[in-house]
Amino acid sequence: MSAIVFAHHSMTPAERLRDAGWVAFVGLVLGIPLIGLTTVDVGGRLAVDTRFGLLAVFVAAAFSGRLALRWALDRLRTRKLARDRTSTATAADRARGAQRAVNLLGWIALGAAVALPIFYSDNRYVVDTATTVLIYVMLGWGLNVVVGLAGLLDLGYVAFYAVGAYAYALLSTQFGWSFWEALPVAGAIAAGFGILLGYPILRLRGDYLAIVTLGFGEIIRVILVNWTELSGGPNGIGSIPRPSFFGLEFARRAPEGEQTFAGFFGLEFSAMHRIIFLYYLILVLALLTHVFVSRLRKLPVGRAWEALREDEIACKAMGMNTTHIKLSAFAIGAMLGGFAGVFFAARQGFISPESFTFTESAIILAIVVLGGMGSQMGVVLAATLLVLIPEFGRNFAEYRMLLFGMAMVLIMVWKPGGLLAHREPTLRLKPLDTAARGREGAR
Amino acid sequence: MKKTLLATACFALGSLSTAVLADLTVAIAGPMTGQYASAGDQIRKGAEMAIADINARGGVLGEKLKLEVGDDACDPKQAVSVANTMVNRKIVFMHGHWCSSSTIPASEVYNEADILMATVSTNPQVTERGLDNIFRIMGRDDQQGMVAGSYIAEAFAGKKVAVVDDKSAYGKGLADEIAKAMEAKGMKPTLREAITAGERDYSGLVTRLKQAGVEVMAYGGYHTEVALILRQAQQAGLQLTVMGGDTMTNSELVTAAGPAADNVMFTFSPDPRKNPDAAPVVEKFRAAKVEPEGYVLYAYAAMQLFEQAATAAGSVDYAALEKAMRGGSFDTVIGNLAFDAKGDQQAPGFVVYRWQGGQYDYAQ
Amino acid sequence: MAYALQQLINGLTLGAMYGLIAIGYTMVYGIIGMINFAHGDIFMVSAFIAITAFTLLAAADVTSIPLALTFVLVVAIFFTSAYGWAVERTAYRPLRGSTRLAPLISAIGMSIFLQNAVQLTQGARVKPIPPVLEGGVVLWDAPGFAVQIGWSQLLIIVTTVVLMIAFTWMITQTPFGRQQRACEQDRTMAGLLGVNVDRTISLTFMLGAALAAVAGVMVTVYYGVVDFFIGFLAGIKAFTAAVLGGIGSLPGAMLGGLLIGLIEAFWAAYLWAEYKDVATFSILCLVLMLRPSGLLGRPEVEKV
Amino acid sequence: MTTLLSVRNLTMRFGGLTAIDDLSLEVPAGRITGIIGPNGAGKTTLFNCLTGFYKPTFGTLRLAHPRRGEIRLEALASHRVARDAQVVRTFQNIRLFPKMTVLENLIVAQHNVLQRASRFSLAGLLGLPGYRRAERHAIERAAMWLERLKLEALADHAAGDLPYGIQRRIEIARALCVEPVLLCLDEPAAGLNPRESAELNELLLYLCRELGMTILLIEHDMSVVMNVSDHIGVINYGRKIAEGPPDKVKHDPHVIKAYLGEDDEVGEIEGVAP
Repeated sequence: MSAIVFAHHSMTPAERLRDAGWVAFVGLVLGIPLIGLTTVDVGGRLAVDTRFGLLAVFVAAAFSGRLALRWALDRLRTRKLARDRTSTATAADRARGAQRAVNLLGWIALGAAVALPIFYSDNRYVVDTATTVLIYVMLGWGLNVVVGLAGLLDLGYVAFYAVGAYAYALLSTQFGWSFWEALPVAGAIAAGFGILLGYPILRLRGDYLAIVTLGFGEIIRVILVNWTELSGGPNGIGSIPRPSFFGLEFARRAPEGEQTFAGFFGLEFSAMHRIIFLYYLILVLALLTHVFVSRLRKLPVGRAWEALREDEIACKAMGMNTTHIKLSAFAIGAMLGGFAGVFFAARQGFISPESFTFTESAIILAIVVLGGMGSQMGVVLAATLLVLIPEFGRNFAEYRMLLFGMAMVLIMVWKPGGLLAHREPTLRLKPLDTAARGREGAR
Repeated sequence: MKKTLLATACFALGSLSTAVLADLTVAIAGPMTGQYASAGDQIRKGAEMAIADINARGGVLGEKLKLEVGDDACDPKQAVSVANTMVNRKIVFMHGHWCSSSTIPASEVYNEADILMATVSTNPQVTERGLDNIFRIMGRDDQQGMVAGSYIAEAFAGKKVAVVDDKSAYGKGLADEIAKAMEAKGMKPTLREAITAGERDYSGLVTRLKQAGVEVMAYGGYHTEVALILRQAQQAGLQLTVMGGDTMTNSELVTAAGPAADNVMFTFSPDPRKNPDAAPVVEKFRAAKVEPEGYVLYAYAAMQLFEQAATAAGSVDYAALEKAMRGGSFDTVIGNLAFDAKGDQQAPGFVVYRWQGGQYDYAQ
Repeated sequence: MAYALQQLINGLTLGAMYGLIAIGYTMVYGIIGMINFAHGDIFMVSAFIAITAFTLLAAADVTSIPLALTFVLVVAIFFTSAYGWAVERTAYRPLRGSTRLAPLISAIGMSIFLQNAVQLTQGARVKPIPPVLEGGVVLWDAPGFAVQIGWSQLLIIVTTVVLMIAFTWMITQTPFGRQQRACEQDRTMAGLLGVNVDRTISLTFMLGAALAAVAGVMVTVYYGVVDFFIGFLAGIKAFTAAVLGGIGSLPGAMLGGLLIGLIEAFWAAYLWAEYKDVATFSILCLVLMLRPSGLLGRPEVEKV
Repeated sequence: MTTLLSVRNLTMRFGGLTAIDDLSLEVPAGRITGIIGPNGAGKTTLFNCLTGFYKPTFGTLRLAHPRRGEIRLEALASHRVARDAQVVRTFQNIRLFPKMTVLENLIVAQHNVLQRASRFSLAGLLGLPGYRRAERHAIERAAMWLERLKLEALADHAAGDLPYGIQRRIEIARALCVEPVLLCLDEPAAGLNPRESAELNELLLYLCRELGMTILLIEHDMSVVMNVSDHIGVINYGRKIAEGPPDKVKHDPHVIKAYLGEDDEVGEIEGVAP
């Protein structure tokens, strides 16, 4: 057994050293200009400062890090090989196992999500961070329709998020609409923008699509910055009303003739009431989004999106109107982005163009891709990771974005297909359980 | 759907937040990373020095101060996140944030959590929203713009003046106020332009200014762009005087613009470094190889403000502290501080400065 | 008229710079079909290297400008190519052969990483150097407005033209160029025919980085001010230029760069400067609607 | 014998290159018509014109649709050729939806019917009985074709993971789910081994003889074409050089010349050699 296991190429210690030495050399070359040398401001002029000690530490770290990494990788590979050899599970079994694990994970996560504010009812930071995670989950699910299912690379998704947010901000501050009145309208406006973007770029493919969507996102942002009369320009829009609990405001004191949430339920006022309410609100919105998208996926339109991703020409040959399919994907993705935007505006109470930069689009896209294209649970996992890494990083202050970038690269290199790459068919001829039972019976 | 991960995360964070309660915790927040990180750097250096000094004097109400640093990268969303973190760490006082667009959303979080804040954000909106927990130790853009605009109208009468901004909340607000003040004095800007901050090429703007025969440019925005514009103007053979706002105090301007920086004038509160009472602190900073420029002394003063208000109130309870701050008058390195009902500094007084050979001084 | 001419010169300078960076995008895209989002940040790294090199020279009292420029160029090209190589090796090579999006995300991560690495190691402050090439020639002394081209502007335009010619020669005439084109057409086949695909791809990244290094040095000379944030906008604009010209096409990247430089210059000169980016992207959309593969891109025949 | 499709004076030019030159052809209903010709003769271009992927430079393509009357194919966009005229094709280099299962591939082919039944997804989202019924029908239809093509055991496998020969069959099954009036197969035997090729013959004959389907077939493999076709058109350099029943075409001197030309791969083209 072990002879077979070790049959694959394994490095000799000398090779390992040489390999690590090479990495250390590269580290040295890369480190000289940025770590070894630095410029400092001396009375209005620059002077070069050397930090060769730091450079030496860096090179040593590269050397030992590489040794450790290689060793760990070899160990892992050996183990995996051994496992593969002993395991007799078929692909179907494994798929079923994966599916069960994902389902289980989903239910656990749902339970955790519902219970979270109960355990952290006085911890504003945790509830608020969880709310941020859920906003990204919702955005991820929306973009998943466009990128993960329909396979249309969209680098300007933040535009729809912005449209939703500004639509709610304007409707509420200018016309006094409530959150619930504005939500569907803002979603519809965002969907309209989705179609507006979709039309001119129907013919474009792949990376051309990417740059045009990126441009669209920038256009929306530049307009928001400059059209001061509409959007408040760089000042943004402030004092956006918060959603109320069936007409009960979350405030210390109620306006004339109205009651507050705390007053109505006879509670002492606490700012946490609103935070927790907002959390449950986005949880409900996100769950609705999930149900909506999962159902759509199992409908003709969802299968058409996936087919479009797989092969556009074959779609045409099957008599499918690819124009409508693309536009519906853009419209639905945009609408969900718009909903998330409405919630964002309601939660922040203040929006400005700075929240809707390209980086935001890139992060949402990263959530979809890191999660595993088209996988709903993958989005949850990736959104959680991408929000929490920088939050944890706050303890590392200025290193946090460095870690964030590094994590993006590492996760991608580790799992190029995304964290959860398994695709569950939208329908089966024979349900899995009966298929399994049939086989067991045959044994 | 969510997060087994988050659950574990929460436990970790929860334990963290309880670990820091031993001392009185105060915080600063601003752009420690990102495009404006150098301002965050100034704030941190100032605050660290102040905390060290206060603790050396025995702390506040017998307790040592502990500093928390929040990084919002000037992103409103991160600012709210930072604010929540700070609320969890049970801070009693916040100096920040720096960008107005971060201060505004974050202040609502602090307000709900009953945390006092002293900010240097200059956007009028910061104190115009009726929040009782926010105090501004810096002037407002509208005051600043008025001083700059009137100065231009008087000192450069008969010359062609362009008003330019960088489309940031701060820059546009300031530029609008300058233009308004100029017009009030009967001077119409020859050009009203905007640029995109973060770009490097302003030769288009420079050529346009040259074409219009502009000699003076009033600028709302940050110093980096001014340095670039000046360099490019020089290359295009255009003599340009710039009038800017408080951001021009950054000595990066001089390093970046070179000798052309001598053409930069700006408005700022009376120089705290010139405050004779501040001399020992200034010396101390210089000894630590920190030039106490820009926001360094403001951060120092903010901590002093807290120290004195807490001592006066005899407690760090919100209500008592708020009352002490609003009613009191405090001697800090940036001079005497007292606040009006909105929380704006009374008599902020802007002065026009001019860079001269790497130093700035009052313009004649 | 004089005004327009001056804006033309400004636009050309800017466009040449975009073009130089865009070639890096286009070469990488051509060979492995991915958008190297970190390319703008490679350019930023090179500008920092140039700043350090210039400062070292100033400290060593080197006053000869040609000598200084050559030294800085060599240093910047060497180190930046190393960065190009390392980025490809760590972030992209392991992802070769996976989905199209995986390297894109990895590249975005790399871009964030590089930006913050530079900020941490070199500081967030703006890095200036004293003007290297001052002055210029007055081309036309029109009444009330002297059209002027700075030496540094001239340097940028000339360098770009020379590099463009050199690169075209290299791609069309040298063995490396042949291998590079072979990998572009069919990587598997090229590998089977004895082309060292990994090496060719690495070299392509290094060449792209070298061009970015040249652009970085030029930016340092021209603007004299560098910070860790310059890669982002320049990267996006250069990427736009590459797509406008037809991604994968070298002359296309140059043409796209020049066009974008000129559009920006003239739009800002005569219309609303604040909507400059809207104009750039709208024109890009229009061009792509009419020619879905860009101006000089090979039209993708719908192979059925 | 009625004519289902009549091609008249079809010309397709790409810039200076004339891929199809004044081609006229009749496709009889209920029969298998083979199109043969050397590489680059314009066979696939003909298919692309027929199915709306190319707009012909010149010429008409009339389809005598049994229920909808005459349809001019050259005026239709590609998806409408499949949807409205029910002319469905397969591809030379298989174009399945590789990550979707075999069953899903076949259900996607029924998109238009299902989409209508789902009423812009509303009925589908609510799970109304009308849509459920339509979905059940679609699955039944797919299951029927899977059974007839001996694919039912693979129904829940990702199509892209299956062997080449099976993918060919899936592609045909998928096309059949669109209920074609005219089924156009582009080299269905390419890459098949002799046994698979023989199975394909059987399948084609079954479709035509038992189900009365009209099939237009492009093929290189002479054993398939000659054995199953009722009618054969030969094209070379975009022109029709012969037309008629297999036996006649086999002995046509133009065909022999086009195929054999100057070189002598006689043995390769089995069935054409005299």
